[in-house]
Amino acid sequence: GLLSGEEDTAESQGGNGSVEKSTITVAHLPSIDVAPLYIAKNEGYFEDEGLNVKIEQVASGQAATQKMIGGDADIVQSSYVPFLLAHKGSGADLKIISDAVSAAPDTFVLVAKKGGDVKSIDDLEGKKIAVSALKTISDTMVMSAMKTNGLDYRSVEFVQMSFPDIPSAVAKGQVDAGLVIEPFLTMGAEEYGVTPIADVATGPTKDFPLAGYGALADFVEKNPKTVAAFQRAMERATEDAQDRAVIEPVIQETAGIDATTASLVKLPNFHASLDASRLQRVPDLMVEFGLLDEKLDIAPMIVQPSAT
Amino acid sequence: MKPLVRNLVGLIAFLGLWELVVRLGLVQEEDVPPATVVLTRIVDLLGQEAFLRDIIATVLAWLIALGIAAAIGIPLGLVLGNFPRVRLATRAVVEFLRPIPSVALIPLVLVSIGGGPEAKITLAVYAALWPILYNTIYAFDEIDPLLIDTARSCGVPKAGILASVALPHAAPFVFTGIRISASVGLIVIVSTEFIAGSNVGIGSVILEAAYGAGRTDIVLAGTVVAGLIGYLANEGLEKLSGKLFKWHKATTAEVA
Amino acid sequence: MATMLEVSGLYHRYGGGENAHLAVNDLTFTVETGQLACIVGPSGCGKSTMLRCISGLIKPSGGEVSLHGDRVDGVPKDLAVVFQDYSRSLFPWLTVRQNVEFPLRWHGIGKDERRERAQEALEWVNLPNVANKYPWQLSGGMQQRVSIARALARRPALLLMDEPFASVDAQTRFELEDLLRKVQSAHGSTILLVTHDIDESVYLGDRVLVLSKSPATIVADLTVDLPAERDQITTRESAEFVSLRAEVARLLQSGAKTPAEVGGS
Amino acid sequence: MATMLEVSGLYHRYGGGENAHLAVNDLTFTVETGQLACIVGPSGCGKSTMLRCISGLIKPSGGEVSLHGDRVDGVPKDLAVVFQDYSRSLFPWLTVRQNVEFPLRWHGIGKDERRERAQEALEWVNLPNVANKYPWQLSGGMQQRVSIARALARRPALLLMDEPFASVDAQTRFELEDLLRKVQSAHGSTILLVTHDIDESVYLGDRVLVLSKSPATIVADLTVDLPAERDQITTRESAEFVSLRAEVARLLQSGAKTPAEVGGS
Amino acid sequence: MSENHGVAHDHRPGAGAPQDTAGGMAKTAGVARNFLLKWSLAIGLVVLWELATLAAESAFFPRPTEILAQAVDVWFSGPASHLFLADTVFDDVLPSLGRVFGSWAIAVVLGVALGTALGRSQTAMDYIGPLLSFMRAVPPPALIPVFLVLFGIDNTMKVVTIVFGSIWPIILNTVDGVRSVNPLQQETARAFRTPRRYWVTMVVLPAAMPKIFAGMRLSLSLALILMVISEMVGVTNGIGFQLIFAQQSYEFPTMWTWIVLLGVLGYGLNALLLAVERRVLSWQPTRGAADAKTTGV
Ligand SMILES: Nc1ncnc2c1ncn2[C@@H]1O[C@H](COP(=O)(O)OP(=O)(O)OP(=O)(O)O)[C@@H](O)[C@H]1O
Ligand SMILES: Nc1ncnc2c1ncn2[C@@H]1O[C@H](COP(=O)(O)OP(=O)(O)OP(=O)(O)O)[C@@H](O)[C@H]1O
Ligand SMILES: O=C([O-])O
Ligand SMILES: [Mg+2]
Ligand SMILES: [Mg+2]
Repeated sequence: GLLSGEEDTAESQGGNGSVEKSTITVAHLPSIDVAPLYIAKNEGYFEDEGLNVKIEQVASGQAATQKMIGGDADIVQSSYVPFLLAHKGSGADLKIISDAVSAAPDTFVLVAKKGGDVKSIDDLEGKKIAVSALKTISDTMVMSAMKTNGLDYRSVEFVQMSFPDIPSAVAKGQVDAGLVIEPFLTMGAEEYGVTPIADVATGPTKDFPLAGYGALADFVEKNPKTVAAFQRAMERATEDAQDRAVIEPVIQETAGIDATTASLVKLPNFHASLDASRLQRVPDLMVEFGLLDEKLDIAPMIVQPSAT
Repeated sequence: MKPLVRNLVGLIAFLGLWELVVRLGLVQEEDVPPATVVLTRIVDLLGQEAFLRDIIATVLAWLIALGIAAAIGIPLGLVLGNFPRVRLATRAVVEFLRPIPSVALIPLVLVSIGGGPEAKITLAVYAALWPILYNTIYAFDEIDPLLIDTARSCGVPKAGILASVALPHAAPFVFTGIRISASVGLIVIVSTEFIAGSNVGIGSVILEAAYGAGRTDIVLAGTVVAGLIGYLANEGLEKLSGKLFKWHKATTAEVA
Repeated sequence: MATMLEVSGLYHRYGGGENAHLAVNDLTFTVETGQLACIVGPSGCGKSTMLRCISGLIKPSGGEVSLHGDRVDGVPKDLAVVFQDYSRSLFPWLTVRQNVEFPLRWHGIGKDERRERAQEALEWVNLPNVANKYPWQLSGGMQQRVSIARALARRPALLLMDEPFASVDAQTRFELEDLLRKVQSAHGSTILLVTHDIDESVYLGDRVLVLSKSPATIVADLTVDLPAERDQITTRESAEFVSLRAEVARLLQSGAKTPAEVGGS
Repeated sequence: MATMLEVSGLYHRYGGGENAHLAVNDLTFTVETGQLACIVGPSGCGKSTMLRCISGLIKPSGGEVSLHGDRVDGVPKDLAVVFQDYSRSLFPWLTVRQNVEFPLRWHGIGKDERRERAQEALEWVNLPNVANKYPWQLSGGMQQRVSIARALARRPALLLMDEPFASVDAQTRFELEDLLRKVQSAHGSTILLVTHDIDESVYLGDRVLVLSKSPATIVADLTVDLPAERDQITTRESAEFVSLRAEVARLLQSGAKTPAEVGGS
Repeated sequence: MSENHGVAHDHRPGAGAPQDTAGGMAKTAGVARNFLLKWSLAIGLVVLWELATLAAESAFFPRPTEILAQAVDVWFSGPASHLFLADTVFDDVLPSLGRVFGSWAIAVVLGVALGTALGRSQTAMDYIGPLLSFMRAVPPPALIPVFLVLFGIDNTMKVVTIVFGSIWPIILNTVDGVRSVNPLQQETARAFRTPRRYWVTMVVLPAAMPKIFAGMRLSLSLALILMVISEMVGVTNGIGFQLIFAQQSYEFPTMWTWIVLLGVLGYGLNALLLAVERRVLSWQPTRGAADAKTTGV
């Protein structure tokens, strides 16, 4: 009701009865990455599959996954790193049911003050770098990029700060550099004049898988048709998302940014289909930088769409 | 000057200072939009039905939490105030639990209680309980022993003393506890919406605005609305306590 | 007459260790049912402490208090107390009427009767028109009378009064004294009354207990052989009265100088 | 003698509207420097209210109070007050000594002298050994004496006392009465003292002001023509004393029954 | 404890133990009884918790014994020269304690000063009262970006956040406290023309002190909470940082060790504050010796 904000309509038991559970809740954190999710909902792709999808915003991948473990969400969109950490650490058996985005060139970028001391990645040793959270893809990618460039990534001090705050902190010199994603990259350049110094998604982290959709193993087992339906709808939407003209109005709406910014932001690569060998890069990188203490085989976590 | 005029002068001075600091460029407009921009945004938002729903969801959760906190805190405070042994026996547990931050409990609540409104209500009850509990206990410590003796000599049973002497004596200070709890509770509700996400609520508006597009104006608008709600609640509670506790005003020397 | 109250070897010490203060030492006396016993003694000698022990509000350090032969352990039923510090003993959040009704609330007395009894008691103490005021809106003497009314409305079997007329004017005091004797004989209450007014102790009492300087012991226990019906003018003029009051004064003086004094102050 | 205090047309009403209560009505009198004026009047007639107006603690609704010809507006310098509700006027967080020293703190009096004066005042009131106790560890009468000591330690030019001896025993009362006269003549203080004890008003006072029932007006202003040196036994036996006290009693009675009465108590 | 008074308020452990029979044996027995009274509930709950978590087997709720083992690992793995304390004690715990103490001290001083001014001056209250009750309800997490901008990411921002979040109970309770001077005490002070300085320090503040203490204790635990919140941003050390970090890494036993540490700190700091309070408020009749609780009739 008023308290929960949910529609009080009776649980619609499957539009066409072709799925086990027709009403599902998807939790995600606000970002451009979820544009296809909204396309699927807005364009009626879910409906076509007999799904009634409720979307809930959460502040972090952790919170989203925890809500799912607690039973308040069926599917979550999350960065892979916290999702894999949750798989290892929460005791819950998690599955990946759809890919979401990977890093496109110039979407995962270190910025620094224009005209400041830090001009390239080579200047970062011993510096203070702001990232959105520690032990996530952010700091890991920075470390990886530095390693690739033969720099001592251990000398860096990472401080945690939410994306919107990073450009301002960089501009004020509170930190020497910061890792930002869109739209903060574009907005940061516009509002604070911070300037990109390095794309961290290059070399070994080129086109690096960033985020996907996951569910509990239990849910996947009990609702194979629901999962398949979700996968099909996301597949369609992701295809649409390759067209900028489709995406821009969506991100204007979901991220609340203006048309100009929307037209300027660089988009990540949207994916839906799951490629185990591509995704295996994530746990491997995590092992390399100590986020995981042993190798994790991602293949058993992946739920491929059934061939129906 | 009339009190109301003074109230306004104070508020306007604050808003003016805020506006000035931004307009003079002491802080960047992108970081902190000026007061006028935020106020305009508030007016915009208040015109949107969705935002009103957010407010209602937050306020409802808050009232429920406050009610539960009071329903637990006051009786518990009376018992702990009255029975020193119970107080001693529970102190270790109470003192241990009190400083545990709700942010640390969010994951635990999400996985064990769920992510709906019950999560934020639980956390808010947890945080709002302490001021009510503490002020009740302390009010008890200050009671004139002669009043208790009077009641005892009248043959009033223990429970009767709690209800008819301890409670009225403590009531004004308990009310102050409720006022503190009200703001703490609101803070926790909005913060939980903000940190853990929620379908509706002022905190989720702030969250969306912050993470989606870094819309500082909406973030601050939401924040100010939360503050305004807290302010209104405080005024209401103060008026009410003035009405309820006339005797207290008269028997304490208020004017300097 | 049956013995109502029996105090034997009563002894009370405040605090412990170095700061211990012996307030009452080895008091022994009995009071018959329906008797009005006045207690006089120097300031600080332990009168209030004694009343507190008898009322069960504090547990004496030693000795025993019995009512009708049963040892007092806790506050006895059918008791009313007028405290010396009357103003602090009124509940500031209750009106005068509610204060007077307060002790009646706990004894299954209906609302109407409560109200009636409260009004009656307020009239007794000559405060018929202040029922709806709060105690803090009254003068000192009026507050004291409210606390007397509260005790009388209760119609207690045992009434303990600690300097109950200290703050009222002479005229009112006379009226209240006569009222007290009247109420007592009507309800058959047993009354222990502490006073500093020697005349009052003799005029009011069936007995006068004279206490020594701190710690209180009993210096004398005088029976007042005045007629039950007393009159402010004639009684006070009687030879009996005059000699008794001189006797009390003398005893007080001697008690004040008894070598038995131990603690300081 | 110079006029110390001039009260003219003093009038005070508590509250407003329907619940307004007229406590003091049109009081006019003067007190000379060094005089000790006793005030008697029925309970609730407005004596405490009058003292509060004179001390500048409340602003009267009408009329004027002047000290040495200057209109009182705020609390005058060199004033000390002994409140009727003495127990509440002591600070419970201060020891007895600290309470007595309290008013001496801001008058450039050194620590040692403060201590000395406090000790002296405590000895005056016969409480030499309780300096380190807290007020709530004392009996009622002892608390009252501490508040008297506090006022005397201040050596005020104007001393207002509201039933200061109500809670002490007869013997102590006599001693305190004599002390008060002694201290007054030593320091030349002007004293206004409210009492319910008619004998006391005559024994103590250079003047006795008799007030009517509420709202207070002046019924009589008697000069006490007893010798300055007084003695508890001989003075009280003197014909002058006996006739004066009868006069005061008569005036009080008549005042209580004056048709001027308005508000009811 | 004081059977002789229906309402006893004794805070002192051991108060009311029979003093005259206090031989060595009785004393020991008394201490033991007291210890049991103080800790049996806590110990019982920990045992229950152990059993419950044993049954639940949730990664989010590790067993207390696991937490303890983890705690030993986290804190006591240091070299003997550091009293076996691990680096984290110096790198995280001490800085956090510094932030909490410093900020709380500021909150106390500022809160009492502001509360006194507001409580005693209706004019001051009229001007800034509404503003304060507005600010009181503003959620600190939402303000952190603003504080970041205004005060940077260093300690200042954290101190401001902690002070901002924990000052309110002190202000409100002080306002209440300084208003509750009994009118006769107020008149007494006025009659002696007590100068403002003495009036505030000798009358107003002592009268308000019990309520101020209630506020200080509430504020202390809020300060700990806000330390955690403030350390979520822009730091690389601290209890809050480690707690959130462990939480993000799904290292729940570690997260719980930090939670437990906060609880222990809260308990310890409160015990300290209580000891101070007992001294400062020893004048309260209700805190005196058990049988001195009743004032003269
Ligand atoms: N709470 C207390 N703690 C310590 N000592 C106390 C306490 N109450 C009373 N006393 C001491 O006990 C003694 C007796 O006190 P009590 O009040 O019984 O005297 P009292 O006879 O009633 O005197 P008064 O006529 O002045 O009222 C006094 O010396 C007093 O100081
Ligand atoms: N704060 C107040 N509010 C309303 N009425 C009051 C207040 N204080 C006193 N009064 C009323 O004013 C009248 C005079 O009170 P006051 O205390 O001056 O009497 P008093 O002569 O000192 O009496 P007593 O001898 O009983 O002390 C009383 O009728 C009382 O009810
Ligand atoms: O728990 C709180 O965030 O107050
Ligand atoms: Mg007494
Ligand atoms: Mg009076």
